[in-house]
Amino acid sequence: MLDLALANLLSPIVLSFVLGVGAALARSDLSVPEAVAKGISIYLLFAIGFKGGVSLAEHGIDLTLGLSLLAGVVLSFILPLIGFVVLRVLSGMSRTDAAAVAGHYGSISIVTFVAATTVLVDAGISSEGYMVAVAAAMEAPAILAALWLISKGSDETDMSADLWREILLNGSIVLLLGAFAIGIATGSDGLARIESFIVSPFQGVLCIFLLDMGLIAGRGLRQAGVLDRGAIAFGLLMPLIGAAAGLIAALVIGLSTGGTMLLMTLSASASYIAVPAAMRVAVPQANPSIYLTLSLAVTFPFNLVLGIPLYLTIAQTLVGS
Amino acid sequence: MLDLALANLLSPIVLSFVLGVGAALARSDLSVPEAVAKGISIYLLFAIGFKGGVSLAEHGIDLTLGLSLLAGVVLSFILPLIGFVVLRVLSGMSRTDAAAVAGHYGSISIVTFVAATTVLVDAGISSEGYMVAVAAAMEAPAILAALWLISKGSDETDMSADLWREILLNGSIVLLLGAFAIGIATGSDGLARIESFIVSPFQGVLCIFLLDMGLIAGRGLRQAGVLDRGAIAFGLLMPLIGAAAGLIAALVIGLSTGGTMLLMTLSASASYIAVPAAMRVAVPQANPSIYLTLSLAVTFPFNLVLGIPLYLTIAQTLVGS
Amino acid sequence: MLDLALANLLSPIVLSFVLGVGAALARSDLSVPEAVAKGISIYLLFAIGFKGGVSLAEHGIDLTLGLSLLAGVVLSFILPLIGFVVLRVLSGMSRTDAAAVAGHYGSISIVTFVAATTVLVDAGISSEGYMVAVAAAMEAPAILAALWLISKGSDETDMSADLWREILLNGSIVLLLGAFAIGIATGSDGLARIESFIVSPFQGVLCIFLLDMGLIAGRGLRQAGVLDRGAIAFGLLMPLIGAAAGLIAALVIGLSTGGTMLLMTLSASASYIAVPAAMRVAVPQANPSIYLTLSLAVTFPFNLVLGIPLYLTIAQTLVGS
Amino acid sequence: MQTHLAKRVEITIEQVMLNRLTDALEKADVTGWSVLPVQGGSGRSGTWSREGQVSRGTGMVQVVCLVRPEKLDQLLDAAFSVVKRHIGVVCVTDAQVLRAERF
Amino acid sequence: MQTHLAKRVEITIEQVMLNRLTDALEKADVTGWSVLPVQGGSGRSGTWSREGQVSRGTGMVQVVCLVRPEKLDQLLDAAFSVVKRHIGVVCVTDAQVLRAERF
Amino acid sequence: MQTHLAKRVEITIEQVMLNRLTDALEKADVTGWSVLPVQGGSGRSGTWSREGQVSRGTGMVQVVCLVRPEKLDQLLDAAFSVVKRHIGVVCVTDAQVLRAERF
Ligand SMILES: Nc1ncnc2c1ncn2[C@@H]1O[C@H](COP(=O)(O)O)[C@@H](O)[C@H]1O
Ligand SMILES: Nc1ncnc2c1ncn2[C@@H]1O[C@H](COP(=O)(O)O)[C@@H](O)[C@H]1O
Ligand SMILES: Nc1ncnc2c1ncn2[C@@H]1O[C@H](COP(=O)(O)O)[C@@H](O)[C@H]1O
Ligand code: NA
Ligand code: NA
Ligand code: NA
Repeated sequence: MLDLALANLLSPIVLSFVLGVGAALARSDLSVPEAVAKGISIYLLFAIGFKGGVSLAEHGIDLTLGLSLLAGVVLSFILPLIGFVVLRVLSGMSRTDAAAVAGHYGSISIVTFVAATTVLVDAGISSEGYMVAVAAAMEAPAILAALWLISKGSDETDMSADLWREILLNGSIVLLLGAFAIGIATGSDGLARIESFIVSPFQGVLCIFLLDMGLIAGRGLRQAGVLDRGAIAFGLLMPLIGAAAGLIAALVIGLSTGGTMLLMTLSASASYIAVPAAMRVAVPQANPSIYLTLSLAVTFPFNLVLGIPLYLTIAQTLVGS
Repeated sequence: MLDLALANLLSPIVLSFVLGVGAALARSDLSVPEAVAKGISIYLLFAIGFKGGVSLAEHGIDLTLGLSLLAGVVLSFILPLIGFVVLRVLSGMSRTDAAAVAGHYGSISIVTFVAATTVLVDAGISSEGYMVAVAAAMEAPAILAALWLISKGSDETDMSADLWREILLNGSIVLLLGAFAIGIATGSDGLARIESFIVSPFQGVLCIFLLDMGLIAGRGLRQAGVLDRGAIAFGLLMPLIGAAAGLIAALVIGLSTGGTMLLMTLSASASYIAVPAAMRVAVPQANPSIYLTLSLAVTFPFNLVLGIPLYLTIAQTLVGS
Repeated sequence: MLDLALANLLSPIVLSFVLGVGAALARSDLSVPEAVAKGISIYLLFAIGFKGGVSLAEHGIDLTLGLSLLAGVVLSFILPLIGFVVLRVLSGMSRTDAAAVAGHYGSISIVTFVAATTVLVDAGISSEGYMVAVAAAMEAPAILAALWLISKGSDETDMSADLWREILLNGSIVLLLGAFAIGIATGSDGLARIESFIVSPFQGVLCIFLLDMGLIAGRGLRQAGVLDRGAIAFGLLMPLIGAAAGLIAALVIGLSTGGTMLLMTLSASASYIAVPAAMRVAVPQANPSIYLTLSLAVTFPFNLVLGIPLYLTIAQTLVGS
Repeated sequence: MQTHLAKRVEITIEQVMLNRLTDALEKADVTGWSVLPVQGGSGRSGTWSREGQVSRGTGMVQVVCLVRPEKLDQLLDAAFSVVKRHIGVVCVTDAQVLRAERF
Repeated sequence: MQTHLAKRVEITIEQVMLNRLTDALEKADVTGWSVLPVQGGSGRSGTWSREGQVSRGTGMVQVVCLVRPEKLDQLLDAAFSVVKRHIGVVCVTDAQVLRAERF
Repeated sequence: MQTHLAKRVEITIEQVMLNRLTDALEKADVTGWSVLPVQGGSGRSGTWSREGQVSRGTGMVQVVCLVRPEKLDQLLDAAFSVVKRHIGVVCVTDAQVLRAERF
């Protein structure tokens, strides 16, 4: 475990993130243009979706596919409820803010997922290709749970058919699932054609993306004053709770070592794209600084640096390597 | 032919386009930033021009080079005249709109050309490297023809030396021909140095670009109400007329199978960059929704999905494979 | 030498630059979006820094590392003083403008450095990995020298702790040194993981960047009216003076052939990012057209096309090849 | 040159709310507007900049509408219904326009 | 702080016409302006957005000119000669500026 | 709809000076502003465009501040202290705003 954590810490990916955090904390003017960051995230979503689809096409549909999707949906809905209770105990946040934050922890962070798959690839551990679809399935239920929590308090939320369409047809989800479908349809023939675009340079591109994430997280840390101690504790504890829940689900379903580690990572990670946008529309009175800072400047670094090697070690211990 | 069409349909490139169309029709917020799309098109133009130049440098200048350029210019000028007549018969469009639309079909779509070269590469069929120069030569004459058609009606057009400079020194043409010249100058030595940038990842980059084209075409389709039935019929018929004209020219000149297919594709494709910009300046009273929708949401998908395999089959049948 | 100059002239990199200059002079609307150019420069800085770090990790720390850094700092401070005197003799520029221009020539152009390393790689000549750190060390002292020159005249300058922080934590420097540190930390293992991102496509990406630099230089040339003859002469002479100073320092320190050529190139090149930004803040009364045009439209092309092969030849002659 | 009285309304609003705003404008019979990107700003909820955005989607935009003076109230009601519970600033200035038939 | 009367003219026009507009402004002796990007909009010819642009070159821009009141007519004539047959909106507001010698 | 008198101040300034300007605004107790990108322009120091920028960092931005009329002088003093020795244009217009408590 220690070896793994150290190896992870010394990977170019994690160090690029650290560089970004450092530059932002030192108030360097280093920045990645918005369009470039969006372009890179399109690349990452396309690549990860496609590779997941190809892997599904090659290994065939597993009996566990349906179960995994179901587990993802259930985890995504239940984790915010747990998170909400934990947060109300630990922190002095308002009910609305707490519900909005909790929603983020049911949903997932796709970069954390991508970083985890990279660690698996480096370690030569295979995983279920359809985990990409599970990731996509975990975006929306968490938002539902958060809105339900908020509407139970007297606060008004602004739900509408429009908003649901926006959530479900969110660009990231559509691209991830679309590329997944293309991967299934074209299989390894398709992969061969675009391999030198989506496979070979993947880790390098991820470095630049994580540099940018580091810059953003670092800027967030400079504003960490919005978080009380309880909130920060939550940001470090909740991923472990999520990972534990994911682990149980994975053991019940009988996922492979890689799949187990990925489901743990998904459950442990917190959204910073789909959920914040939905919260801005539906619950404008919730303070975005709180949920963005917590998700991006606390939980994301924790998962990237410590969580991922930890989840892998646990999965290897309990499922076998 | 059916096999080829199916293989083409299941290529990552075409499926990425389909994904874009679907996302746009479903009103997902998936979008490629303008700067990224422009960056990718710079990459594609540079790569395709460069490779064309290297291929010319390797295979030497063909006797048919001059003839092909001439054929390109003539086709580009004549196709709008044919198109204009067809359009006036099929559709209720105003004279000005019809002339503006017709102009687009004399000019070419470089992405269609790029997609066609990719199909050739996958099929292991070589082609004349200078077809890239023919593509560049086919941009401007069509604009001339359209403006001539419009000025023959009493409508005023706004022509000036400035506009001609803009058309001829259009960024896409300059980059394509410039990269072509660089390819000729540096030959296969030059290619070796930048091969892993312009050759290996090419198809993958093209996927992202076609995703974006799909998004744009899909948004166009949502506004397809501007097109009457006759116009849509024109958008599907005109590429066939163009391809036939290109085929005759290719047979007369004696191009290779690959070259024949490419000249057919060029003739069949409709511009959506150079000509629209020129039309906005010179003929602002022509409705851009009509010509853009027709070129991008009707003819481009037709060529990409059905046209290209069709043209290849015909070329193989008539020239030999 | 002639051979080398010719080979250099016919490299895709130099020709891409020439294409950009030509397109701009012909007033084509070809342009690289700002975000894409910034994205590429992030890529180049990351790649060059990382590779420098890995090379240091592999070859170990040289006794000459400290001396080289010191030489860089001293050169960066002294060259503006020399440049200022030369400029006052050659040109009719105001004292303030002359000092601002001189400052640029103490600092360095990272693209010129990158182009030089590419020539070395192509020629199979190795160099000290830490030259990247020397490049970073040469940014700031030149600014100090320029401001000192200006403050000696009665003109007011606007110095503050803020400005110094901005200069030293300039995004380019932070990224270059950060990537350098990551390269040292991860060594050749790290390189292996991201090699197909930062090594193989490097020269191709550089072509696109130089295309953009050419466009900018060409636009600058169109405004070259701001420069008197003496200023232009300075723009061609000063790199030679700088290279000579760099050469002496390199011989004293005992750098390798590659390192000598790189230190010459660094000394010969003129900044066009860090120094102009600092000058705008601290000396707004100095005319930016003068220093930008001189640095980018005169000295940069000179170094790229003639300087680099010249410096290599000299280094090979004096140090051995 | 002949000009006509008009009102220039400038609404600064979160990008995620843009479609809702333009839908409301359309319902209020306002058919002309331009959207300008905003790259940063400051207000009661703190300072932000597009490049420092955690979630890149939550930047702001500025919607500029030129309308005839008699349509102003309609426009403001529509805009306010969207801006009310959300971050946003509305600013009206007197203006003159060419070609009044367009507004 | 001492301010001076001026006119603020805002011209929204297609990107392809920008050079023609600024040439006309220069001929009319208007030497100062700023160009702002427009990322979308709506008007009589429908709704558009830069990211949904079929031809990415045909977006719009906003040209803002501050001029002395006595130069306004000259400016409007110049702008109108370009905008006339093209898509575009011109809006004038009264303004105050610092440093009048610049306009 | 109830509106309130305000001043709209538009400051066009070099990007490198933006932080210094917003610091000065904050010191002058101005807490709300929006920053818009400027993609090109022309003035006494010539014509420039963002894509043709030699040093991409030296473009310009437009800072728009809405303030209560009584705060105007404070704001202009702050802005002028930064703009004084630097390239930049300041323009003030009368405006009406919704929700006066924000300014
Ligand atoms: N007084 C103002 N003038 C101009 N823009 C403002 C002003 N107040 C707020 N804004 C803009 O509206 C955004 C949100 O404001 P707020 O809701 O006060 O945080 C800010 O980030 C600015 O972009
Ligand atoms: N009333 C208006 N207010 C602000 N911008 C407008 C207005 N009308 C038109 N525009 C802008 O001008 C473009 C073209 O307008 P139109 O010629 O009416 O289609 C629109 O897409 C908007 O960007
Ligand atoms: N009269 C004006 N109206 C609008 N913007 C201006 C004006 N004068 C200058 N600017 C802007 O301020 C920049 C610098 O102006 P200057 O200091 O006069 O060169 C120009 O490039 C424009 O972007
Ligand atoms: Na989660
Ligand atoms: Na054609
Ligand atoms: Na130097």
